[in-house]
Amino acid sequence: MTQIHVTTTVNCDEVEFLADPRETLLDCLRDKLGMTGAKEGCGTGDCGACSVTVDGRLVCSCLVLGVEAQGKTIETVEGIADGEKLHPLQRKFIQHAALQCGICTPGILVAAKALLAQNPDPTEEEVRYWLAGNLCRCTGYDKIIRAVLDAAVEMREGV
Amino acid sequence: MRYHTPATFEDASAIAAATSGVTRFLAGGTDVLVQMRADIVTPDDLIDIKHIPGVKDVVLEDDGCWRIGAAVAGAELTAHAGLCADWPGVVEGMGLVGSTQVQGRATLIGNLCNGSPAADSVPGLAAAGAEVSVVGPKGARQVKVEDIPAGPGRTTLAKGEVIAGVYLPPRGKRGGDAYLRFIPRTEMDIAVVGCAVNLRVDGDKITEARVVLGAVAPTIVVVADAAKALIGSTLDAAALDALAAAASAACRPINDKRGTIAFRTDVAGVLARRAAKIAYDRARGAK
Amino acid sequence: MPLDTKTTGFKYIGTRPDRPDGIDKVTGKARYGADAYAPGMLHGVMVRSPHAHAKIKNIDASKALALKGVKAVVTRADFPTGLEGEDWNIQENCMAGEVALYDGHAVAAVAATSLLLAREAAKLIEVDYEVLPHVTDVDEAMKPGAPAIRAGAADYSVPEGLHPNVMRYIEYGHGDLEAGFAAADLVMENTYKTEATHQGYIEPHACLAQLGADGKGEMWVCTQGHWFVRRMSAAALGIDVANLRVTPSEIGGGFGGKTTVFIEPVALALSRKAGKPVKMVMTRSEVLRATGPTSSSSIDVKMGMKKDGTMTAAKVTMRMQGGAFPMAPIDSALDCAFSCYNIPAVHHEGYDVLANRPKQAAYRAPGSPMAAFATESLVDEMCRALKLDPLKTRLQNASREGTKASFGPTFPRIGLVETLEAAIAHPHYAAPLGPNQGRGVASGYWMNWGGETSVSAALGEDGSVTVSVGTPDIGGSRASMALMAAEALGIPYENVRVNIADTGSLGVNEPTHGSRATYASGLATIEAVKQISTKLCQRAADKWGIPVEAVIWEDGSAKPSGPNAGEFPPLTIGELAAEMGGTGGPISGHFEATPSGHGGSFGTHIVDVEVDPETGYTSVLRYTVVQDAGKAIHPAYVEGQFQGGAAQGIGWALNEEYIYGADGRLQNTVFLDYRIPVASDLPMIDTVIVEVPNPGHPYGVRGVGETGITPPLPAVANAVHAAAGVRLRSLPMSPPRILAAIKAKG
Amino acid sequence: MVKVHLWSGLRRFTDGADVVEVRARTVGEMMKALVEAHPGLEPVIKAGVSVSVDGKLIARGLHEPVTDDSEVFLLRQLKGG
Repeated sequence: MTQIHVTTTVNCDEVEFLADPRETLLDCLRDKLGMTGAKEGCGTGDCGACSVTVDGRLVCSCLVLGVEAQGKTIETVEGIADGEKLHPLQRKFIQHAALQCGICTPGILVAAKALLAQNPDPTEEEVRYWLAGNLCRCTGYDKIIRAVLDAAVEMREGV
Repeated sequence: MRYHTPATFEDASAIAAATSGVTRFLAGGTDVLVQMRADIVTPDDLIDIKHIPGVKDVVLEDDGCWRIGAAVAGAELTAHAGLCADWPGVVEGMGLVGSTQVQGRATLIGNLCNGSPAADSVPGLAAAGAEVSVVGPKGARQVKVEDIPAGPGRTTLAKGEVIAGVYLPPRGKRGGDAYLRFIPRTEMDIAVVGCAVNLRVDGDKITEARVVLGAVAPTIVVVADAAKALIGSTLDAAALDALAAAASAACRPINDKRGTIAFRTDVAGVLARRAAKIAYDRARGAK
Repeated sequence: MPLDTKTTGFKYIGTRPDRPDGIDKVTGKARYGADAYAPGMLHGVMVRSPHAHAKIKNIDASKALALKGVKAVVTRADFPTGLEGEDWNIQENCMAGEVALYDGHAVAAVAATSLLLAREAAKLIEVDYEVLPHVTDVDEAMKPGAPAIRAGAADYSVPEGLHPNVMRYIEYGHGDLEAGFAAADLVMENTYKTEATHQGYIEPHACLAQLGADGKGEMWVCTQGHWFVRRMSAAALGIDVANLRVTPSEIGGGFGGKTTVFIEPVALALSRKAGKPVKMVMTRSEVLRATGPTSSSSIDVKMGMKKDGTMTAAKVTMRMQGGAFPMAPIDSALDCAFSCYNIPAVHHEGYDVLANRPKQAAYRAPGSPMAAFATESLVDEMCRALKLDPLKTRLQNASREGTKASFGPTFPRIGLVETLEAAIAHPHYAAPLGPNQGRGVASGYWMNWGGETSVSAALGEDGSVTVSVGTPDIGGSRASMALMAAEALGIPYENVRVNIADTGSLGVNEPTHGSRATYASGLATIEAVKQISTKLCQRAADKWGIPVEAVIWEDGSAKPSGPNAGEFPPLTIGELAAEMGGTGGPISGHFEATPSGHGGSFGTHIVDVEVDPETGYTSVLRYTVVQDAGKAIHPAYVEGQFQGGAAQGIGWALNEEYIYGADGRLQNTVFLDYRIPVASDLPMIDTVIVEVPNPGHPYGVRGVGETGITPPLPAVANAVHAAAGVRLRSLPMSPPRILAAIKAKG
Repeated sequence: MVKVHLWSGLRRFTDGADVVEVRARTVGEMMKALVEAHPGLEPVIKAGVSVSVDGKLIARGLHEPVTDDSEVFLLRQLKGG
């Protein structure tokens, strides 16, 4: 197979990898760059566990080819915290017990961060619809929604 | 699999025309990648059209026409205030496709070319009277949206033909459109029934109408009788009854994992009523 | 086993500290099943049957093996023969022998240097099938003429004359049934059906396996129980359990579905043949087609009730298919069917039936939700007919301490009455409803479990403590263990580190299943750390030169106590630990048992729905869970269990189902069509934690994980009836079914 | 004698009796005595049963005491999720 050389920026670092054009961005992040924070729950864009942003736009990395990442800017769950300092969403998720098994958590954090970037004061309904593509089977979503709304308050108040 | 990034639609078309294997055009990829993953299709040539200039444009032409590029994602349409003001039904149809994440990638033309009778954006486009520009080995042509689907998973496009853009006609005065679909959840489903209504009013009276159903036949259905039921009426109870009856009568659905014949037939009428009311209110509220 | 019990005056129990693994799980660092890599690793891919039932005539792997980079192909011929009972069932399910028994049944597997190559190679393996007649519905599978899936495999319990697909038959009860029905003012009888559902964990099964020609192996795997994985895999491959070391990864949900093996023995077999580590990760459609969904069921229930609501007699017959293998959960389904009520005469009958579907696995309170759907729907129908309040009628008949349970024994202290009283008093129960809205209630039960448990605790040189448990943490159990250890030792929560130990580090542990982790591993943790404090008291006594009987452990310190103890300043755990090397050596504690004092947990749910009369669409408007936790160690994670169970139950009630085509193939193999609830489908889920301490646990813990999925099925059905005036006796209550019922009513 | 309650399906192995009496001081002795008195029960017990003694479910504790006054039920072994 002919592999294609890809140069891209992931969480502020420039990285390079060789990708078979059949491989998804998720495959490349996990298997070539060792960034296993994004998870594959379905491979068909139905569960959101592989959520990342590409040039600021929220996508499922299982529905993007690795070769499409050329020249793009990608952010993953590994880039949410500022070094050792957790992002408010991360702190609120722990505080509210918004994760049980934790497999959907990376994708939900990436998606929630994208939501708050464009809508700092969402309603409960807006959070629920924005996150409808992020399946969670453990929590019934209650504590997730509360954690996102609480993080939004903290981020608005700039605490 | 070979991956191509042509710089023009003519080049894209030439690659597709020249190969003897399976080709797929890649825009948002939300169908193509799923099919690749499920081993339904493994293309020999994958032609990424996103490097072609203009594919991300949403432009209001001088004549009032909207031109939408082949790689404009759903989220970009939803964020476009001017387009939403003119064609809210078209935008809400596209906006219902998949999750927030899918909206970041999925495109109108991808939704159309996937050939699903349940594609949420297609009834709205057809109701609006939209056309697409097709580039192929024999040159370019304009085609009505409703003439593209040929049956589940099939289109009328010839080998080597690729769609470069969508054209929505000028909205004009006192027009309104709406799209509703039925799914058993609130999100993340394929339409069991979809219905788009586009109409124009003069005062309270409907002067023009188009009604298009999705997911009730092998392709979308433009229901002329349903439009007739609306034209000349003030959307009174009799008109709504006639509309619902015409919509239900136009259904040729199947029993499948997503719904039954009886259910689809009933709900087509229900959605037609509801969508017509929204479109009517929008038209009367419009400038 | 005498337990030092304590039910009040806690310092740490009942607080809500951050979970110890929280940071790893919000930063993407936590390593799950598919996150492991090994040098020289190959990728394994399964070849699966496209037929519901087919004889495997020949398998030709030559084209696959001819590809450069393909290192091994295994079929059933690579596994030992001669297994019996459940060992054989598991081996047969992991890799078909002579016959593929369901759509998706594994028939071969290939390992190659890349995943893309392995997938390509799998497509080149040619399998010659002779398609056989199939059956997927439980009632059809029992009819004369249905294809016999494994003739002659029925056990001792099956009476003559039944279809050979009936594997087991159960019958039991007590009291005079006829007299009970005769004494009733109203007798009602109905048939209910539930479709199979899937646990729907978001993490597909994954493992990284290495097995040498010498029979020594290692495995990294996402599982609820790595000792189970070790035993089942070793049996399937004919190797000694001690030679296989299994390390559990973090686990992305299980709900019972990860208490058995599917790919693990196959990955080991590929590794043995290729001489390299092999990683296997299922796709979502493999998970749905070929892991362990629930049984589907068909249930007859008959009940007698007096005008005042007194239940006089009840009878249930359950038919369940558990796939092409025995062990559908008829037993627990029947035991739970009438467990909420004190009924003088009850009778139970159950049929365990084969069908051409995947081998069912446990799913959260296996069997109980189906039984509750039938019995709690019928109770609601009878309350409607007699114009009785459904919660008060339940309370009037509720099981309590001393009641002879429907399944035989006498109930010890249980908390159903308390949950019903709390539900009746809850503002939700009296809140107003709008048009097309309705309210439903239902109760449910799960008996919970103790199971084999082994825990070690070791004191560090600074006074901190490491606890090693064998129950994987699926929903915050590390936090619960740390709280119990902190409470028992009187040291800060942060000074306890809880690890999930591999199979080489502890005695046998059953999985995190049966709602047992916080109960059983918690009990063992408390006992293990108490051994540490006992030893520390001895060290302090030696130092002070007083008898150990004169030393007590309090607030993390040894203190002299009693008339002859003398006056010494307390010695803290840190001071004693710093010196332990010179005062007698390392200090640790260990406890193992199969604790049997697990207390059952009852719950009562209230739900409001709105049904669109034109489309049959049901939206859930408000939901309240009331459940007995015995004692909530970390209340936030107890609430989480309640909410998660309710959400899964709502999905089961409304939209989740296995849909088989006429060809016997599963039609909905992706999350798009296997419709689990999404965030916008649900309201906030209110919780009320009732605490009726379990005398069988030092701090009163009852398992809480499973009960919560039991009431939602009937509660939603009862609410739909209240909202739309139609009774749905088949699940799921999808919009086409509800609309058809509304139309039929006219 | 300890009175052991069986589920009805086992009657065929006990000459129709739902309750059988055996001499035993522990659960282990009771199981042994049951099989001696009713050999047909052996495969059932071997396949795995639970015993409820005074409302407490004993899965595998053969040393657990039973007395003539104990309420003893033989139950099918259950498995959770």
